[in-house]
Formats: sequence, structure tokens, C-alpha cells
Amino acid sequence: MSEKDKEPSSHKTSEPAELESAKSRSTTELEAVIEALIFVSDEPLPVRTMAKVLDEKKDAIVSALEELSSEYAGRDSGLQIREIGGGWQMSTRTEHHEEVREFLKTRPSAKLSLASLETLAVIAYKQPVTIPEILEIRGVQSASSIKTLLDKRLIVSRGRKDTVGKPMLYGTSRDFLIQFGLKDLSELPSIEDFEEFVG
Amino acid sequence: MSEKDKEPSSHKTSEPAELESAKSRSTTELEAVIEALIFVSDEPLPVRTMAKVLDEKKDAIVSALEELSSEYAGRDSGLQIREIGGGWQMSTRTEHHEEVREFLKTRPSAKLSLASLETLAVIAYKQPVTIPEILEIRGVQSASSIKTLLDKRLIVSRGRKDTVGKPMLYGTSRDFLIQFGLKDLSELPSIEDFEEFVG
Amino acid sequence: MKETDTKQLEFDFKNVQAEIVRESSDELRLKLGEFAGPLDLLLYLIRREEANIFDIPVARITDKYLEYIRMMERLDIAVAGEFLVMAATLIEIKSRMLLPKEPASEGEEEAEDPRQELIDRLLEHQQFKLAAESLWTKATVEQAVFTRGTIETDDNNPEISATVFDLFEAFQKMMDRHREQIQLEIHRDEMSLAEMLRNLRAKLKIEKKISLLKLFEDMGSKRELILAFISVLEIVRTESVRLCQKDTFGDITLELVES
Repeated sequence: MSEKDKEPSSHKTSEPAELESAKSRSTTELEAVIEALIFVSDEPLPVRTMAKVLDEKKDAIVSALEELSSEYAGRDSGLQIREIGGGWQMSTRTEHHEEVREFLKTRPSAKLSLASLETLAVIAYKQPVTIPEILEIRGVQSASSIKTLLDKRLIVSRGRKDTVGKPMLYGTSRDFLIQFGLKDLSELPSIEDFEEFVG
Repeated sequence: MSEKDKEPSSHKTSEPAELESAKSRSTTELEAVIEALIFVSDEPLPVRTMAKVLDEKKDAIVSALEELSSEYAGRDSGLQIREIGGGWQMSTRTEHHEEVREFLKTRPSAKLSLASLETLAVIAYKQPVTIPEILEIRGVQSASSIKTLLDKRLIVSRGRKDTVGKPMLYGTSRDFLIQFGLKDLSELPSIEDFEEFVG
Repeated sequence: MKETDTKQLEFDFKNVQAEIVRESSDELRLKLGEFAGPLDLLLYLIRREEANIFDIPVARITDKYLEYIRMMERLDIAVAGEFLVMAATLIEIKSRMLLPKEPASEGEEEAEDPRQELIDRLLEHQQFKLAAESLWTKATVEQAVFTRGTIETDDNNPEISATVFDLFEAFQKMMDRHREQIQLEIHRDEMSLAEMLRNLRAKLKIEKKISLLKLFEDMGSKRELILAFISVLEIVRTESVRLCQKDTFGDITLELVES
């Protein structure tokens, strides 16, 4: 792994391990704050992001995650913390899916996460569009959102772009139009539609 | 997809064994499934909803909740489970707000102005209350504060008072409880508690 | 823990009081705080005069109060009706205080203090101010608490609750964020004079001839424009170039003189 290369060298050489952690968190504290971050995240949370936000080494993050994950497994929790799609996520355990589904059925409909909604918005307004282009606009990785949107059949692939790497192009689907109550894409709201509300 | 929709109902009707097993959960299992439900719920989850979905007695739910909540507190988790706004909610602990905010890139949301806070305090303690009554206590017009509070859904109208002019009555909302971290209105410190500080 | 929370989000509740502040050298502003009405002003004056709220020196406080109102008028601040109503009330109480006390007749309760109603209102008002403060503290603590991110567990349900407006809004917010980011990057990428000079020299070498109008138009900021202008002057001074202008007020070109 190249992780170690990226660590600021000043950290490495100058100070003993104890002093060096800027926030001087104990292992328990680190686990707790990681738990909080995973919990609030819309998408599976990459180790790199946690390391950056917490100003900790990736190694420390990974071992805290493993500890946390096995702690959840050990205490017969209804939740689990696991690595999925390049990040760490908190989710319900399969054992309880029936009850969870039963409960969710009492609600009108599932919400798209903000991440997915944003990704869908970019695709709707900029289609056909590639993943790097979406990244450019959103400023964050959208891989898991793309997967969600494909699973929900809201987007479809539209061939490949004729540039380096031939990235896949995405556009919205017919289901998208149906679910959002649109006749065609020209019916998507534009800035002008909103100006009257502002005044 | 339509097949899956039918699945749960067919289970329900044909196999009574399913129901029976649901009721014979161990305490640990009940805690786990409650944890899962609170986790997936978008809003504070009332005991009655859990009792209904899980087909358990409210008492059993409440004691499982209390157990779960103190378990979270006991294990130095980054999360907490607590009663708020008439339901149970999972959230991060205040200790980690800096890191969480850094990660979510959010700023503390715009605070209420002092005028609005004062108006809200009068409404919270005197509800249901009319605008003239608020004016009497505050000594200033409160129309714009009322509007702000309505816009933020912190207060709701509670019908009209049966006096001259039939003025609108106002009270606090469920969102008020949630945003101010209150189980219910009885958790507000008594207004008499503020007397001794006068002077 | 709570302590650091409030510290981070603190605005000084106690200090948001009626006061005159000097905003800038030429502007004196009466800062009453958005919430301050006549009762707040009275409480402030009582506190400042170190008077006892249960035994308000009405004459002195009334004078101070009126002084304040006059000052507001002098500073051309619209004095809300409520302040004037309170002024009238104070004057009335003051005059009643000046009347000789009627001796309480047999069996009658002692005549009520003319200040009593005002005192009660002030006390109640004070109470609610403190209640507001306690609410503020609660909200502050609660703002340090976050609920989970959105999850998409409901695989069975292809319906989603978002509308086209949610979609549009998400898009707008994202574009705003994107724009902000780009501006930030531009900011950070600002050139030094040396870089500008180097670029301009390289450009001149390749293009032989540069339209100054075009060059200046291409500059992203005022600072870059100035740097470009200085660079042109520097190049004219140090190198074999000439400046040509075909028409008066027309475009000027910077041309390399081949030697």
C-alpha cells in the first residue's frame, strides 16, 4: 500500500507517537468518533476520508474500524458496521430485515439519499454524462450513488464517450420520467421557473 | 418487483407460526430489532409504532429501550439513543460535533434572533397564547417573529380564542421539541425557576 | 463537554443589551438589540443605575428613559409606538408618586404602590428573557447532535419521494458549490508578476504579435490585469518590441521586432 508514503513526513520523523496525534484521541475516542462519522454519512465512508477529517493515520483508522465492527458483531446488535463499495457503512443486520421491511412499508416511500439525488440531478441536467464529469461537478465520488440509481432503474448507460479511457455515458431512463411525472426532459424545471417564486 | 410486494402478505396469512415466533423474542433479540428500527426511522420513533410493528407489548418495548439506551451510554459509543419529541431517536453525541460538522461541511444553522427566541419562550410557557398576550409580556410587537417561527415550523396555530376578535392561538410543535432536545413540554424548566435570578 | 459546545457557538447573551455603540468613526448607532422593547430598555436602565427593581426610583429612571427616547429621535431612529406608551406610563407613575399618600383608613388595605403593575411586568418580562436564554442553551446543545445520513434500504419500493423540484434544488445547490470552488481555485492560482511576465514573453515568442485589448480582456481579476499591464511595460522597456496603434483609441498591439 502506498498509504504510508503519503503520510506527512514531519509526523513520522520528528515527534514520538504519543504527542504526534494532533487530537490525541484514545483508542476508545477514535472508535466513537468514527462510529459517529459512519452514522451520519450518506454513503459508504472511505478510510481516506476519515483519516483526513480526523487527522489520523489510515492504519489507526483501519484498526479502529475493525475493532468497532467486531464489537458490533459481538454484542448481538441490530446493526452492523462493514466495508462495502470502497467504504464503511452502518446498516441493519439481515436477521431483522423482515421487521424492518414491515416498518418501512408503513411509510409512503423510500427517500433517495442526498448523494443520490445530487448525482441524479447532474445526470438529468447534463446528460449524457460520464462519471468523471459528475465527480467534477459534485466534488465527491459518486460510484455508490450510480449503482443505486442503476438499481432503481432511474438511469441507464448510453454508450461510451469517445475520449481517453472511453468512459461510460449515463442518462436518465423512461422510469425516471414516469416517477418524476415528466412527459419528456424538456419538462425539467429550469431557473426561469423559479424566478417567480423569488419575487 | 411485484412479486416481492406480495411476499410479506402471503407469509402473514398462511403461516401462523411466523407470528408466534415473532412474539417469542428473547430480550436481546428485542433490543436488537428495536435498535434496527430506530436506526432506519427518519424521525423519532414512538413506542406505539414499535409495539405495533413488532407485535409486542409497550411495556416490553419501553424496558428494552431503556436497556438499549443505557447500554449505548455505557460503552462510550459515538452514538446515543434517547427519547425526544415523543419518540426514540439515534443520534451522535455532542462530544463529536466538531468532527461531524467538519465532515458534513455544515455550519451551525442560523440561530433564531433574540426576538424570535423570546417570542418562542412566551409561546412555549403560555401556550395556547394569542399575539396580543405575547405583546403584553414582551412589550413589543411580535408579528415578524411569529412569522419566522411558523416558517421554521417551531410553532403551530391552535385554533382561535373565544374572545373579541377571535384571535389566533399559538402553541409549540413537535419540531420544537426535537430541535430543543425535549422529550415533551414537561421537560421545560418551570418558569418559576427563573425567578430567583431576577435583579 | 457542554462547556466547549457553548463556547464554540456562543454569542454573549448577557451582553446583548440596549447600549449605544460607536459603529464607525462617523456613525453613532443606538444598538437596542433586535428584541429590545421598552421593557428591555427599562431593565437596562435600572441595572445601569444600580437601582432595586422592587423599589424603582421612578423619577430618576423616567428622566433617563426620556433622555434615551430623545436621543433616539435626535439620531433619527424611528421610535416605536411602544416606547412612547411606556414613556406616558412612566410619567403617570411619577406624578402619582408625587401625590401625598392618602392615609389608609381603618380596615382598608394599604394603598397599592403605583409602581406595582410595572414591577410585575418587568419581573415577568425578565423571567421570559431568562427562559429564552435557557431555550437558546438547549438549542445550542442540540445543534451539536446529528442524526444519521439518508439510507436507501427500501429495495422493494422503487418509488422515491423526491420531486423534480428537489432534483432542481439539488442541482442548483451543487452548481453554486461548484462555482464557489472554482472561484476559490482561481483565487489560489493567482499569478505572481514573474509568472505573468514569463507567460507574456512566451506568448509573444510564439504569436509574435499580441492584441493588448484581447490580453487585458482575458485577465480574470483586477490584480491580474494590473500585473499584465506592468508586464507589458516591462517588456517594452527590456526587449525589442514595439507598440502599434492603427487608429486613435483603437486596439494596441505588442509586436516582436525580429532582429
